[in-house]
Amino acid sequence: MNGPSMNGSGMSTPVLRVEKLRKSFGDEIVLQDITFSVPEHTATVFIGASGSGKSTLLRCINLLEQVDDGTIKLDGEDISAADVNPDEVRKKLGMVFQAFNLFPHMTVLENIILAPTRVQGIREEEAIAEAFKLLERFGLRDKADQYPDRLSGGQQQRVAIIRSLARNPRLLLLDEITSALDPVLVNEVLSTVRDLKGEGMTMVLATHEMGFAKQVANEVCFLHQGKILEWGPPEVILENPKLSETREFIKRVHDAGRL
Amino acid sequence: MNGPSMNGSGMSTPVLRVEKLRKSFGDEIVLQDITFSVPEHTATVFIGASGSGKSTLLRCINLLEQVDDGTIKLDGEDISAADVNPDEVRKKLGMVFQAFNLFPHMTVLENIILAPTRVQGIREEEAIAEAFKLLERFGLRDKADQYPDRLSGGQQQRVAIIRSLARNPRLLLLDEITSALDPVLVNEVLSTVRDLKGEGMTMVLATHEMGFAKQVANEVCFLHQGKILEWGPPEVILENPKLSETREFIKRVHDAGRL
Amino acid sequence: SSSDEGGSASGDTTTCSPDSLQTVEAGVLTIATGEPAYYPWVIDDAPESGEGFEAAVAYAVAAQLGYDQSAVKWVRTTFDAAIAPGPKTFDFNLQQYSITDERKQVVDFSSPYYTSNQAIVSFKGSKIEGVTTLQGLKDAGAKLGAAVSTTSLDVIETNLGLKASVFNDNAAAVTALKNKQIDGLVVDLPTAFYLSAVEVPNGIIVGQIDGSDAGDQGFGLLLSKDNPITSCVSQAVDAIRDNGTLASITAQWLADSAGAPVLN
Amino acid sequence: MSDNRGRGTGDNSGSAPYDFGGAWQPSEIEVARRIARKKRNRKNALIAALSSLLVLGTLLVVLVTSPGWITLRDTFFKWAYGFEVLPKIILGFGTNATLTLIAGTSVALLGLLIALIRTSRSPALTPFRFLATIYVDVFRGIPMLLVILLVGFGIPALQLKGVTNNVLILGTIAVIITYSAYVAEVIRSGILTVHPSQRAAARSLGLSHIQTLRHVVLPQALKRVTPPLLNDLVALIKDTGLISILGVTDAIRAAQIQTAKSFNYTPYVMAALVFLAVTIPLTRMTDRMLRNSLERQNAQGQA
Amino acid sequence: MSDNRGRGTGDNSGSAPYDFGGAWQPSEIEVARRIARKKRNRKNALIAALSSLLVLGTLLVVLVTSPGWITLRDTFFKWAYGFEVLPKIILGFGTNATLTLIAGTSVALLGLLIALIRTSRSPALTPFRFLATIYVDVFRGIPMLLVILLVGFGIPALQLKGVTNNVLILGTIAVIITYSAYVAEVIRSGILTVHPSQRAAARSLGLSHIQTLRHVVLPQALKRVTPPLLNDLVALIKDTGLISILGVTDAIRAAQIQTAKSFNYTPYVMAALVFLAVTIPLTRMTDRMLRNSLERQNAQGQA
Ligand SMILES: Nc1ncnc2c1ncn2[C@@H]1O[C@H](COP(=O)(O)OP(=O)(O)OP(=O)(O)O)[C@@H](O)[C@H]1O
Ligand SMILES: Nc1ncnc2c1ncn2[C@@H]1O[C@H](COP(=O)(O)OP(=O)(O)OP(=O)(O)O)[C@@H](O)[C@H]1O
Ligand SMILES: [Mg+2]
Ligand SMILES: [Mg+2]
Repeated sequence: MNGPSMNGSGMSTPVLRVEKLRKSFGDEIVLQDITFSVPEHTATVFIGASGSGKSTLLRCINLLEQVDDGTIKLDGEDISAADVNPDEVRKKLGMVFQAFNLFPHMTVLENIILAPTRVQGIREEEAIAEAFKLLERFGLRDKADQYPDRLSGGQQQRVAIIRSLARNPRLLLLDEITSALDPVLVNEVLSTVRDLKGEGMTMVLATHEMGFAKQVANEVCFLHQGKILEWGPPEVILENPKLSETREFIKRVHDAGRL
Repeated sequence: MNGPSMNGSGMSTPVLRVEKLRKSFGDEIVLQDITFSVPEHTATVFIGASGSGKSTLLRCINLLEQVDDGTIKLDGEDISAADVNPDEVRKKLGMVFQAFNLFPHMTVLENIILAPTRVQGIREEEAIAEAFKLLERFGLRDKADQYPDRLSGGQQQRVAIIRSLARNPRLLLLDEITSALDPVLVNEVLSTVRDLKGEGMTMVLATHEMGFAKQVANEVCFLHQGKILEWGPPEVILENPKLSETREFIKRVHDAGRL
Repeated sequence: SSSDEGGSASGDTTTCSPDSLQTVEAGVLTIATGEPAYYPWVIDDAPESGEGFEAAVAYAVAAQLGYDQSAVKWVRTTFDAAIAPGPKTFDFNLQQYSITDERKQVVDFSSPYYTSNQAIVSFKGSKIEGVTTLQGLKDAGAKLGAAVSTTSLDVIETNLGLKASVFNDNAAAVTALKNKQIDGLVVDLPTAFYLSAVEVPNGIIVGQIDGSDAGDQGFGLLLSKDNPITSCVSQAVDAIRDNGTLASITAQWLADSAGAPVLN
Repeated sequence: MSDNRGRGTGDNSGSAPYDFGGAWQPSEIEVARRIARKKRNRKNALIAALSSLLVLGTLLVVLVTSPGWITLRDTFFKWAYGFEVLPKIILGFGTNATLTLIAGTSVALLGLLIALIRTSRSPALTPFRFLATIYVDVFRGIPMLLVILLVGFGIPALQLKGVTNNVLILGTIAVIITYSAYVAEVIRSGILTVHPSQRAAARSLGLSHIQTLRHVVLPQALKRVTPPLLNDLVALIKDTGLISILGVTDAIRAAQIQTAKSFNYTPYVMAALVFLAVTIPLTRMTDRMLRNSLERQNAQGQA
Repeated sequence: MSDNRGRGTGDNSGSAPYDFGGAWQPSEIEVARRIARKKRNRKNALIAALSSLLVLGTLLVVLVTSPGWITLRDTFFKWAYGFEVLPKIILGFGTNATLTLIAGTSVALLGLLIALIRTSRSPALTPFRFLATIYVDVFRGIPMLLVILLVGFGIPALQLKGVTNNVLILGTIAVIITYSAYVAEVIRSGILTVHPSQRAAARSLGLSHIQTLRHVVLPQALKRVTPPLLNDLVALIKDTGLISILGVTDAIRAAQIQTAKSFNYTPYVMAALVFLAVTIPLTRMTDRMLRNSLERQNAQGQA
């Protein structure tokens, strides 16, 4: 079994290739036998119950957690190898955290321009101009000089998204970026993500938002107790899943009024 | 104008009565002319865009913020008066925060039993037994001895909900309790809240979840730029709103795939 | 006021002259004392004036070695700096250093320039007023104090067998005495005269402690270990003792020890 | 910019009086509430103030009417004498000030370095971490006096070529050695309080380890430990005087010399006043900065 | 409980080998990776260790071969003499230990009280806040020596009836006064780092102000400032000796007395060793507890 996105053969190297990944915390095995690929210009969406390991998977890809086993390849290069410099890897990765993780001692603007000016070496004025464009787009122009603590939950999440977008990464990892947003903004973010995909961005997302999965995903993976139980195009997984676990999950999602 | 839930006259004293409430931070007016009532055994749901002031309103009711003007009455008693003891008031109020605010130095179990044992004076064994019942119900039994930081986002939110439920408050304030939950759990929480209502609990909720609003609310209030623009039964507000702002908001929510 | 002619007759001055002595600063005799220097050892904390017992002794020794008054330079040191290993900033140091064999392993001493008993200072109405014997002090359960880095401390513990309260300096000890936190203060006899007369209200000298000079060999000039000039300095002290200069300096600056009763 | 120009442009949209149709007037209820609140606060504050005044006043009266008050006053607070010796003490304070400036900077840098080593997690740094731990344990645990003696007297005793035996330099080094151990621990505690998720976020943005420390961890860490750092700075100002055992005269030593002469403690009091004249404004300033920055950052202030 | 009994019950469901069909074996790739990682870490650690050893070794050689080494050794490290005086120093250390225990507890309580007053926000407490600020500023800023002199010599000088002139008691009070100012600031900084949302959550649960402090704020605050608190404890152990100016003999004074007799500094070194014998185990223990509790609490450890 080759896992998601490896059904076709002879394709060019995927941007991300995860193989037999395993991660445990103490006795608890959180991820097991995770194998999938993300070809260029596609989005892979992970769905699954709370605690199924979605955030942990994204953290592993970002090298924030050391895996117990398996390999992670970025553009064919094994980034889980022992001699890899995580800083170099992370320059190619963008990540938005489920808990935002904004820097409380910096204003919104400072949060956004930190990476562009320090990591990519963009001139400050340019970075600021770019930041204001994004702030404008997400309706936060007048919050530029506020500290994160003074923003509403949705506003904080939007700042976190802007912060990761400001870096033009090779692969974007998005962990439930819509969870604190109101539905209107979900739409806004959704279209932003769609735009990004249109521009050729490659993405891995974890979400509880089935609508989101349906509209953005090239492939949906259903994570259940640390394993990828089923995967395929969104139409199939979300509407016609094979396994009873997936069906059950999807059914309850529908019952909850989502999609 | 009497505001939501004051259309009928001669009713018995509502549990909560907010009148002409106003709150600003510095120059920014966050809430204005907020007037509404929550009769016993009912749920009032606030919807509105991010930053419209939902969390601030709940914080004001909980006396965590000092209002600039207006009155808040709990069971007819003016709790916004200068000589009120907030501790006494809060004993009657339960609150779940949008950002969970779990105590990081306590295990899940300790988080849950803190208030019952310290505030209500319940014996520890009893409180623990009660806590385990709730943990069981929310599928967190095996996380009882974990620290919050080790839980997934959804697990943390569930703990926060359990923590507030463990107190049997007179009025429950719930601030986007479902935002970090997966759809399956949204259902679970939804039914819990419905159960609570069935048991006679009075509630004020802020949510982005229209399905939630529809199923639980006796009355839905649409908050727009710090004002209650429109209110009424969920069928009306969610399906047949009068004002264009409300219509616009609801439409975009539908577009976002929610409800 | 120091004697200038007295010692120049001594035959040793040929080898012990400013030209041949390896002093810290060539041609200059650098003498150290404490800061502040106390009455009656130095008057008004101004050793340059030559007033006060130790100031006078210093100039007498200098003269004996062939340094005139202008070739004497005074520096101040702390107790710790005086006894520290390594190079010293002075040729000799005098601030009532008692000579002991133990100390001689670390520094050089000249032969002694003064020997005195230790004495107990107290105040009228204290519980040791009128005590006439050492046993009497013990019986009274006297609480005695002394300044650290003096041999008075030893005297309390060895000669009297009492536990001493140790203070940084005499100022602190006197304050404790005034507060009646201690019953008596042990110092060398000259200091005792001064303290009882000037600093302690209703001060008295209970008595000298008999034999308290036996443990040590009096006050000596302190020099760094194996200092080549030690013998010359010692000879100079011996010379001024032999020619009577020391006796006249003592008579001029120190009260007669006979004024205090001896406790046996 | 005049009032008129601003109108109608987006820039002005935050200005409350314009947006909400005329300046807002608090309702009667609110006015009454504010008055009641102010009244109660004032009343409580008054009670607190009076009770403190009463206690302090009683103490003062007991003090002044006690049989020994005159003696005490003459021993500790003989102002005429105090002002006489003040110049000498201020001169001595020059030593404290100079040493504090020099030692302070070095202590900050060395302490920071040690704290960073101790909070590092790379297994490769284990030996350094081990050494840093020993360093802190040892130099914090032994009396500074001994360090000063060892460095100030011991090093010259070695008679090494090319090594200074200037007591000021050696004494300063001794002070730096001891205080960097203290400061390292303070900074370390600050670093430990920054939640790991902050590092995770910074590293994910591509910031290197050093950049993460510089821009994310340390700014938060140092702000949190400002009060204990100030503690150490104030203690440093005073403790630089310990090198007076090497023969340097600082403010306290100057006072001690005077006291030893006069058997009067007023010089110490004058020295204390000189220290306070420097440390209190310093403390107040830092405190205000800290409070402002906390207030700007943290919402939910009043709970 | 035997193995068999556990099978099949819900209790056992967390045990990985059972759930996942046989014990898991790391793949070849993982094994290679672990070896490579270990190798690299070991190599780097070795380099670090060697370079530190080299530096320390060089220093040691320079020290031992220097012309003055014998003098220095005989002055500071004459072990035979050191052991001779050790009993006296240990006797003196009894004073430090006793005073630390007594003063330490009082300092903790008083420091906590002052920190709570200073971090309170109620307008009614303004006068107390003001007094607390003055207290900290003054007693932290003036040399402890003076406080000890004022209390230890000043109070007896007042000749008040019923007031002790026992130097031990008065000295302890002086130590408490000074150190509580320091400790108050440390605790305050800890309290300030607890995010206001934690208070908000606790108050919302119905906890009173005191309960919030006791169960939510202080446990977090104190843990965060453990290293600087330990700093102060270690400093306290040493500084209790300052009351020796009142005539009490502590470990350092005992050493000083011996040094004054023999003109040899080894007693100071012995005193330092006695201090270290107490402070290092204390520090190591606290550090381990702190690390454990942080590790248990914080996820995302390695970023
Ligand atoms: N540092 C840690 N130590 C121990 N257990 C952990 C740690 N981090 C995560 N876990 C556990 O791993 C499991 C997976 O967590 P993860 O955050 O990946 O879930 P998730 O799929 O993102 O859930 P959610 O949708 O609720 O965010 C959870 O049961 C969690 O308790
Ligand atoms: N302490 C504060 N200082 C300044 N502004 C604040 C503060 N708290 C909240 N605000 C502002 O008040 C407005 C309302 O915030 P609030 O958190 O009530 O919104 P919300 O409706 O809950 O939004 P969301 O759905 O995103 O949680 C926001 O614009 C926010 O920036
Ligand atoms: Mg997650
Ligand atoms: Mg909100």
